[in-house]
Amino acid sequence: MGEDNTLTDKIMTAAQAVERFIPDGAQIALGGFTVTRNPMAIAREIIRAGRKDLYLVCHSHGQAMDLLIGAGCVSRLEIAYGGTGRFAPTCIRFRQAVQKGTLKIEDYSNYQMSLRFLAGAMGLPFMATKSGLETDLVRKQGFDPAERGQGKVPSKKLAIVENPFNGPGDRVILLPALTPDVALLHAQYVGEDGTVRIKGLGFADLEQARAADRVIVTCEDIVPREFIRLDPDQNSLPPFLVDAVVPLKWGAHPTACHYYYDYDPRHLKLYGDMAPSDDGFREYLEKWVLEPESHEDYLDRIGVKDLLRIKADPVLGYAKGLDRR
Amino acid sequence: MGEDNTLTDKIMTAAQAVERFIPDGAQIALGGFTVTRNPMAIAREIIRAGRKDLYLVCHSHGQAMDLLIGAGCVSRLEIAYGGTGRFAPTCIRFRQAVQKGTLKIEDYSNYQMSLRFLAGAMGLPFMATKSGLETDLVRKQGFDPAERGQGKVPSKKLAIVENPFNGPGDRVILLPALTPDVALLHAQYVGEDGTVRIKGLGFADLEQARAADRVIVTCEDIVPREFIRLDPDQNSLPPFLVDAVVPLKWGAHPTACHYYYDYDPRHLKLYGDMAPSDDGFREYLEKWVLEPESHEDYLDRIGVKDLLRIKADPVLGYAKGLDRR
Amino acid sequence: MSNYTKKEMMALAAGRLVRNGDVLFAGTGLSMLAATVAKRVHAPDATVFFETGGIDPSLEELPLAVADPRVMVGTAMNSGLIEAFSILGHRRLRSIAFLGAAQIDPYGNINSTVLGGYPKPKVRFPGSGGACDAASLAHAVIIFMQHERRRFVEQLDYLTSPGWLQGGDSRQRAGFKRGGPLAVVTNLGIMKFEEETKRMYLAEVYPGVAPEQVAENTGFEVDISRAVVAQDPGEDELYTLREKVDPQRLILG
Amino acid sequence: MSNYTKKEMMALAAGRLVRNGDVLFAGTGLSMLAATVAKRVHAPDATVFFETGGIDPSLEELPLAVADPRVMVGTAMNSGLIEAFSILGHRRLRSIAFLGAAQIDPYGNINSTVLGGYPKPKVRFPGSGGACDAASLAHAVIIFMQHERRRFVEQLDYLTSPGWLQGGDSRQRAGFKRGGPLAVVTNLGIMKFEEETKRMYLAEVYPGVAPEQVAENTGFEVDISRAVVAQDPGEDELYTLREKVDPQRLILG
Repeated sequence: MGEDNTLTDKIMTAAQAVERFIPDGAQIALGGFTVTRNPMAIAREIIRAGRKDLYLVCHSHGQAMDLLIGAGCVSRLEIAYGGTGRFAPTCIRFRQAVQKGTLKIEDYSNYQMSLRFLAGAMGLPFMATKSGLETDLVRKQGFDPAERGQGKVPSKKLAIVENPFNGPGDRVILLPALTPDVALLHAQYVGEDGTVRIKGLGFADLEQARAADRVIVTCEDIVPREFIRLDPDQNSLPPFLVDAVVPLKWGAHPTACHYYYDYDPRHLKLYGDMAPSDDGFREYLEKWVLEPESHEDYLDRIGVKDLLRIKADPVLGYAKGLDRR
Repeated sequence: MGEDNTLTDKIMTAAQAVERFIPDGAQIALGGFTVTRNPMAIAREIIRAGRKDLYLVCHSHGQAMDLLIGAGCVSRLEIAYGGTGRFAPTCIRFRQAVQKGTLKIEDYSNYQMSLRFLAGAMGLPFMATKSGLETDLVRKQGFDPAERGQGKVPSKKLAIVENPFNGPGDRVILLPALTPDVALLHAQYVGEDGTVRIKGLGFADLEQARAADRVIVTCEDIVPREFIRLDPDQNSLPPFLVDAVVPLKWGAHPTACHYYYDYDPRHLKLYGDMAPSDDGFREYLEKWVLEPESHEDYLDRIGVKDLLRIKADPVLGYAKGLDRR
Repeated sequence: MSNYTKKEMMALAAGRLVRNGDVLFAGTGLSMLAATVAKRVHAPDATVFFETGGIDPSLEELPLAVADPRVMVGTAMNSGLIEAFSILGHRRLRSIAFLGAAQIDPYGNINSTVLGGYPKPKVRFPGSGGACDAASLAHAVIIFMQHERRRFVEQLDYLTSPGWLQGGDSRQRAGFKRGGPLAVVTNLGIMKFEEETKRMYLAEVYPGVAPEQVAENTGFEVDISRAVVAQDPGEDELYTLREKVDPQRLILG
Repeated sequence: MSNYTKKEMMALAAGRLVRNGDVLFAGTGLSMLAATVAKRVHAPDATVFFETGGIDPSLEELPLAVADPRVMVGTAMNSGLIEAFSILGHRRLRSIAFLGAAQIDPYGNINSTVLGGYPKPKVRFPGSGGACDAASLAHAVIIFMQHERRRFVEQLDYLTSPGWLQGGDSRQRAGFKRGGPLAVVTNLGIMKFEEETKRMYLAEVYPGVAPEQVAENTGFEVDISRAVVAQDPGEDELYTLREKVDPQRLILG
């Protein structure tokens, strides 16, 4: 069965995927986590396409989020964490945008955001947890009350109720489900049948994809149907939950893609040096996002030497002994 | 790291595992689903040990559940489905016990039970769904109100509340989390480090194990640490969530264990023929549970011919062309 | 005499209701046949999946239960119950669930739990399993029934799985965003539900069955005035069902 | 002059609080060092795991972030956030979380979100990440801080992660079943919390640090009367930390 499920209608370029599935104002869940499997090539395409007013919903995000915010594509953000480890303990353009007040922001914790994605994935209206009771995550609202319930903005940030299964006074936090317009993720493999396989940690990518209306997957390789279906225990998403498949080798660079390449410490450091000043950030955008005529041109600018430096050891899955200082 | 995590303290016999972790009255989550990966060898051991008043919490269960109920080990049951496909569209001793009123029973649906296990696994007090609104699953209670809140019996079967994120009138069902005393599951592999790997469908085994206080894993094979850790994407449970590991080849017989053996149609039919009458069931128990001096003796009674008949094709994972009529 | 059995007709009649691209939630028995034959005959891009978590298996041999190892082979993905029910209820998918039942009422609500009282009944059936979830969450439901008065009843002994509830817009008012039974496929014909009232009526009878036969075997009043005769199974349909789907006649009998 | 740095002392001091068999929730930086060195020196059966889902990695090279590919290698299991936080909060596990913060108050509540107002602050930090969850759900929490008056404050600008709340039994009354900060490990010493009041006091100062130095660098009143001098790092501890855990001195600097 499924012999006729092919990728024909789903394979497209990054530009086509952005054109077709990401309108201005879309609510987007970014896949990956800080320095790994960020959907970087799609993020760069979104910037080139000049998308505005995007509404990002994230747990812990780094490079793709910071680039999109810096480029002015994002007006609203629900988030738990913005940083890329030692390369930027707090994401640079994110930090500035929040401090300038140019970004509408709402803070949650990582578990809270993950539970909200999971609720969306499972078709549940909300999730109940005690994580965060008595904190300012619960007490302080970021979004304007007038915006509540409009578009994808939840009618309440959260609700505190009594647990009906326990005695009075046992309070729990209810967190509204997230159902993003689009989920973006970068995977190692997509089968010819459209099946997705992520190697290494999945983070909350699968919950995000299952919760979303549309799913765009960039991938390192398209692999034969027989390969992807030989051990289906390892697969991550079925074909019918994927709308666009964009084959893009090194598509997560400068973040890592397990078994393919490590994060690129030199490029992340370069970004860290340029991004703090408005001029530096604009120069970065010009050189690494706007000028490259294609993804291959972008990779050419990185250069073979740096690409090989971060190429993964085939057994360990990262670049053994890579200078990361 | 983890070089010192060994199985030494956890490997034991079925008898030791039952003795140590399953007292009378324990709330038990059975792994597997109808005709696959039922923890049969442990179920037979529980019967031999004469355990009473067990409280089973199940989604769709079959052979192990029916045997435990028939042997009089179970006094309370929360369940969505009792059957083994065409071998017993309704589980035989289960049906009789319910009709005689010798079993306290509460009905839920499969998703409801799975969500309750997932809530327990994630440390959440309850789950919210619309599945089941306006049905008798919601309206009719099986347990006596006087027993509510005692031991592991939930204070309420469920609660119907308004969704605080929507307008009034949007009702949802809240389902209380399950946190069983013990989860039993049968896996293909356990690593020398205690890591568990299930091949094929996991059903809700992992949610059940993560929700439980104690976890007993029977397995076909103990495999080297290097093997189980070479591709950890495939693993199912970390060592620290497992309390007892019982190596038992063919431990799920007569239910199937993917890549090892198929279900045993002849034995399931034999059970279907004997179980309906009290005498027949007693005879079955004698011959297949009480008399065998060991698990190997049980397998001897099945006989090599039948064991080979159901041995799995190494590529397909089931017995190709097996006569299942 | 027709050259096919009632079971064959039921599997094919239900299968015809499937559209290409649908996501099919199949149980054991007839529903497995209906989903599989539909995919092989006219809906190649449909996906068959199981509540146990097996998604789009190759089905080279017919599974006898939803946990049969045969639902885990050649799949796009092996997952678990949580993922399967998430797919079933996914708002962007046209998920079609095939269900069976012991009793059905005029609005397509069904009982697969007990006859008599609860919790101590006269007869105990297996219970909801995933049926209540499918009936609550799927895009649409197709129900298989033996057409007998004692099964088509005015009042269920136990409402396991919600259909159109009390008819009209009661399902929507109860809070279900979509779904409801599309058809009831019996050994006599195909029942559908009126647009407004959501009450069951006879839409098609199988060749050789009189509409009155349906009325006689239905325990509540049923409109048989609009019944047309169902199309005979085609050669290709029968060939596929018999030779490809269930060559061992495990379910066809 | 000591033959070790403050960072080394902090990592080792925190590591000493770990018991064999603990399940260690490690973040980036110092917490990664503390968890790893503890496991290698005195708690071989402890398990290091990450909120990203990597459980018990081999850590042959030091990860620089919790999503670093180095947390996915040689693991017992690669999962995701949902599974990791489930483990963190599992009632049967002694989970110890290591956290850092921008501000801390006398009851061990911490701020890693903003200085100034919210949502438009003077300074924005990365945010909770999993810190609020760890502080809410873990068996116990160990906090790393730079000991400065502006960081040890009477009143947080934003309460990201719950400690002992207002002290006494307020944490329990708020609905947390367990947890709370065990210690605050700073560049000057180790702060603990009084049994009854749950207010922070100075438990240990590092060799060469005067207790008064701690009081001067704490922005609220702190009891320094019970302070003892912490044990110098042992040769084996330093060797393991320097040669096995962070030979590239990526975090040790």
